[in-house]
Amino acid sequence: MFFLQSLLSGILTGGVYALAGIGMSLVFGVMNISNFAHGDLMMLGMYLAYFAFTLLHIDPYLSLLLIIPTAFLFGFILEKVFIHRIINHLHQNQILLTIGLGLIMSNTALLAFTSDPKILTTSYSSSAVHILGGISLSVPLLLSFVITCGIIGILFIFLSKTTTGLALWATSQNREAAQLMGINVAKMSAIAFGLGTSLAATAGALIAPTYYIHPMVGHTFLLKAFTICVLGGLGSVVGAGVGGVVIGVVESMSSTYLSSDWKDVVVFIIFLAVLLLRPQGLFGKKGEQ
Amino acid sequence: MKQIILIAIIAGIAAVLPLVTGESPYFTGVMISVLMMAALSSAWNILGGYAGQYSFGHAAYFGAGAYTTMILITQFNLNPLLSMAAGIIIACLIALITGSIVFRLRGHYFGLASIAVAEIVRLSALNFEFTGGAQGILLSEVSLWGLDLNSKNPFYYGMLLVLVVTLGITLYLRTSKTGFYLQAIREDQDAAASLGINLSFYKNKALLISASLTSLLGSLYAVYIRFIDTSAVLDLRLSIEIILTAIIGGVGTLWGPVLGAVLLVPLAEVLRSNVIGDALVKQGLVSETSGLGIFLKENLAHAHVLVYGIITVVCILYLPKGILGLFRRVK
Amino acid sequence: MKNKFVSIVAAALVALPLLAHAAPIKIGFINSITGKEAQIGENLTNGAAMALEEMKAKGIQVELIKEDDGGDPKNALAAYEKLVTRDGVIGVVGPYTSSSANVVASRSDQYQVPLLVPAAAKEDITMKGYKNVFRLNAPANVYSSVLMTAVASYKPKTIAYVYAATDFGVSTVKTAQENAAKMGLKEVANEKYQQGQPDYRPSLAKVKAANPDLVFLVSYDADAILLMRQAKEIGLTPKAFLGAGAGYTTAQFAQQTEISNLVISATQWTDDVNWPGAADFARRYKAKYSKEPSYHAACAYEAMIIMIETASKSNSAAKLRAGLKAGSWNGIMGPVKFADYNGFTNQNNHPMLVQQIISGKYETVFPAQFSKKKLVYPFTR
Amino acid sequence: MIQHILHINHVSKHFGGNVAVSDISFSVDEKQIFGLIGPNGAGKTTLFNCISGFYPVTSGDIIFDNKAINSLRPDEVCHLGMARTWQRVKPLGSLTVLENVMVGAFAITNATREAEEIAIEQLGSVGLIDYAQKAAGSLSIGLKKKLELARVLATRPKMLLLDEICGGLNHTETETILGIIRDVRNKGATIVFIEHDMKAVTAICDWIVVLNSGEKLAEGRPEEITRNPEVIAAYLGGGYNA
Repeated sequence: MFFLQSLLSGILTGGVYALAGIGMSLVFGVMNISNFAHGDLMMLGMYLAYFAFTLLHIDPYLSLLLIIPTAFLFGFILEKVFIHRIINHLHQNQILLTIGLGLIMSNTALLAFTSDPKILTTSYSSSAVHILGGISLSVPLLLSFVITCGIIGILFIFLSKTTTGLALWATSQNREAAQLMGINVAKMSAIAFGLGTSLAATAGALIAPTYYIHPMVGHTFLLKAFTICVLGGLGSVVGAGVGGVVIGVVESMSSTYLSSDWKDVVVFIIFLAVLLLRPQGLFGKKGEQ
Repeated sequence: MKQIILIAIIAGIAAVLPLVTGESPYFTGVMISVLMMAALSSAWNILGGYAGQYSFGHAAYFGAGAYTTMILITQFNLNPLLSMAAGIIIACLIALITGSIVFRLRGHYFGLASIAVAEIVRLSALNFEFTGGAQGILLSEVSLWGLDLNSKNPFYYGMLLVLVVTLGITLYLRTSKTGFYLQAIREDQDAAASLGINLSFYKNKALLISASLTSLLGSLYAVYIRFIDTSAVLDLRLSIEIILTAIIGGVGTLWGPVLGAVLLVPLAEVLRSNVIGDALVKQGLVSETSGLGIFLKENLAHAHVLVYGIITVVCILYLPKGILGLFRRVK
Repeated sequence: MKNKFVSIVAAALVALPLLAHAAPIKIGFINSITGKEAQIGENLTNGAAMALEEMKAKGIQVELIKEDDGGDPKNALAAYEKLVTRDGVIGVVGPYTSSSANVVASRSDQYQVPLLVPAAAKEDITMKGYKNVFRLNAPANVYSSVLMTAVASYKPKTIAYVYAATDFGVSTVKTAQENAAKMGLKEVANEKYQQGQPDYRPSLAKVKAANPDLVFLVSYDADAILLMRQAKEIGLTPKAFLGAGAGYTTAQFAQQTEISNLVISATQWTDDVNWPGAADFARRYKAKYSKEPSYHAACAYEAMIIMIETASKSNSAAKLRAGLKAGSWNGIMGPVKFADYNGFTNQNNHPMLVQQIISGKYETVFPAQFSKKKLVYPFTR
Repeated sequence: MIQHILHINHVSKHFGGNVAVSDISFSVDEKQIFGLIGPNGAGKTTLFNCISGFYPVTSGDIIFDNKAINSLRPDEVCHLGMARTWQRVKPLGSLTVLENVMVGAFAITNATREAEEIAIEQLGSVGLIDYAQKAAGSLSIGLKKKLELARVLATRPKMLLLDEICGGLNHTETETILGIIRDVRNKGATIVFIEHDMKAVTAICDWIVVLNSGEKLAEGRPEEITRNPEVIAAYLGGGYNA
């Protein structure tokens, strides 16, 4: 009973983590950049969902239709203005640039929205369905999970069936070869960053009804998203999806059977173990250093 | 040789500075922060700048020094100097464990793994009892050789000494085999290995030197401020501040980290204490009730991390070699 | 090159205070305007600003110099030293956080400039015998004792703790455990959590399985709302939820009626308490900032009133200290007197209040002499 | 009596399911100039990486100077007296040319001054002395190849592994490099070449091993190899186009 409750709630929470991880993994795969602003992009998604709900009275899940294109555009512009300039720089400079951009985003949000946490309360915010006598599943988390699965499905079809998707895929496999094949890799980078941003914002919007919204919230999810990426294999979409669920379950299980204050330690130890024993991740490309 | 003289001159100026400015705890306090950040950033620079191993987890060594020292002083009443030495040993142990994990990894993975290790150290300090957990450690009384440890001067000179030692080590490394080897590792690890460089030995050597100095600074800081908790000495923000200081000053150079600290720490203090806004209002240049006046007085202080972010982005995009690189180019 | 920078910086730091003209009497205010505690810091800023305005309106002129510590003790110390050595203040209100207050308090006897701590809860601050440290609010141990005294008459048998892994969280639960032992309460669950996590369900499920009479919570951020939402989801229904920490005392929390109804919390202040001017303060605060005042705002307001009143009658730090030590006040925080008792020095023996949320509104329910309503027990959904 | 300095004994290297090098054996004599040739993808560089310690072998033994070196790290192999260059040159870009060669020289000395002397001497011998203070990253490809050579020579190797040292060079540059290599051999070192362009090295080699698809195709003197029909077929059969 404990076990099932823990497992299911871990899987549901993990679904949202997965979405954050996939966005980061996509950016990493195509652009070979670790995006430290990813958590702050999630934060922006949360505020978008919040304002869509309070000002325009749009349900947070419905507001995704608005958030996805807005965030895509924002990411696209961000890439064109800043990120593309450092695409061939050292990793550490890329990391620091994205840290700088993240600081700018979170502190601008702090000036604009103040540090008061915002709570997005919908009619179903704290409702749950009960199954198997006693196991309760959060309604908003269930909805988020279903939407996440849908988005991952659409993304998968996009990457494997459309021309742009295949070009993205090719670029992530081998940037140089893709360029030789006539793929406009600069454009692919901008598209990947746009997609990554809109996935981050979507993850933010999905978590908003069950979480609180604060300018500095990105930090919490940044390290999780990295862990998920590494676990699944940097650059692997499917891997990140599975990685997210795994992390959700590990957290949930360690809170149940160990102690909730050590659960992050467990996650980081798994992270290091994966780096050492299987650096390409569970689903990563072979032979990568 | 020129550099040795330069270090001596600057150390000399810094050493007499408190005598010139007179007894001013505030000024000395800010200078202690400058010297500490300069030394931290220089110590990081040995590993990050020369060996090219960007550690994003140096707070772990700072915290190891701070915690070991505080625990030994408060619980075992050990002499502060011995406690600092013990701090170095603990930091080196953590460094060896870290090194054995992260130095097998390259590129993105190295940076991420160093964060993970530092977070494990932070969370452990937060969860264990003997570290004071979330309550931190408060030190009421400490004495050493009858020095007045309520005064700032012992810490000012202590930080200065560590900075000079760090710069001295950096200078020595730069002109010695180890320094050449570290730079070779930074430039190309495969080429370095093929030229007979034991990668893991030299990386660990750089890490141990860097971690020892960082730990020493953590110990000094702890005894100076007399209260530590995880958010003050083990936070990821500290690690990132150390890197940014080096980057903005000029990474992989002797004076870059020092320059970064000399510029950034006072800048942060000026923004924090809002002296610019206050001075403008007091001089009557800006009306206190005008929109600009209110912005300067109420909002500018909120913006100091924002300013950090902007400086970082500008530096990476336009001054990848830091501010020192700018001067070099002009020359 | 570098020495030039040093000298410029040195010159700037030396020159800046010269810009200040001689002003009447100066008071410092150290607060967390940025950083993790910025949200609570804003309440203190507002409360202090109202006090300053009112005193001005009464014709009492003081100059208030505001400093931000960003929640970092190092900055708090720099701020205090700037205030006392550069700006020449004769008294300082603040800092907000316990870690900052601890560090600054330990230096106050060295500089002999009194520090009035408005809202930091750590017991240590006034337990070290510092002559220049005064504290208005009740320390951490009172949070748990008042809450548990309030429900003692209902004879609960078991208790579970769910609390943030912070200094305040850990110290409050420690004193709660001592009180529980005295009351013969059995501890059935102890769940410490890291702030900012999205999922507390596994911890809450453990608590639910232990079926406690009392659930003692410490949260001081929006995670209070998260915890209570998830508690409702999994159907955790004890006889009472006891909330310590600011998370359970915000208007935002109360407005979440679905989850907050009947939650009991400890507070330093409420707007319906019968202390002089409390209701009036709440009204004016609401009119000015268009939100409910938190107890932090009230603490900062009263601390600032006391500081300004006393300072205006003193022209030196020594006289101010004597004035604080000798004086007594009776304002929105009730009777205030800085006394030495139970190992405390210059501690206001502030009676904390217990409030309960009834249909989205905080009602004072304990102690009886300060309250109009009666506690509702047991908790029902 | 001729001494074998390097034995390759039934060496195989697999990457997952791919066999890059399969059961290769040969020996290199002291002071020989030895050519390891084959079309692209023949496994030459993989074999080099195994010999120089960058890849562990899947099976087989590598004996250098009477010591098994299969399980040694690259730096240990270097200290035994075997130095290698890289097909894609690896200059230490932001160091000067002199400093690059000093890094090599530090393999045999701990003193900075001595390393500098060795480096200057070595730069002189490859004709790079005028570039000593230039950043290594700014050199042309021809000069970078010379720098690679000077850098490994500064480690005073008993044996040099040269991976396509002449690739991308014009005729004069190739001649200069080959001249330097002859000098080095005459001073007592053994040279192992990798080339995929047979013509470049046949003239200089004493002995040649030809690899194709990870296997040894032939070995012999240059004149024998150039006439060997299997070798010709391998090269014509797509090797040049691969």
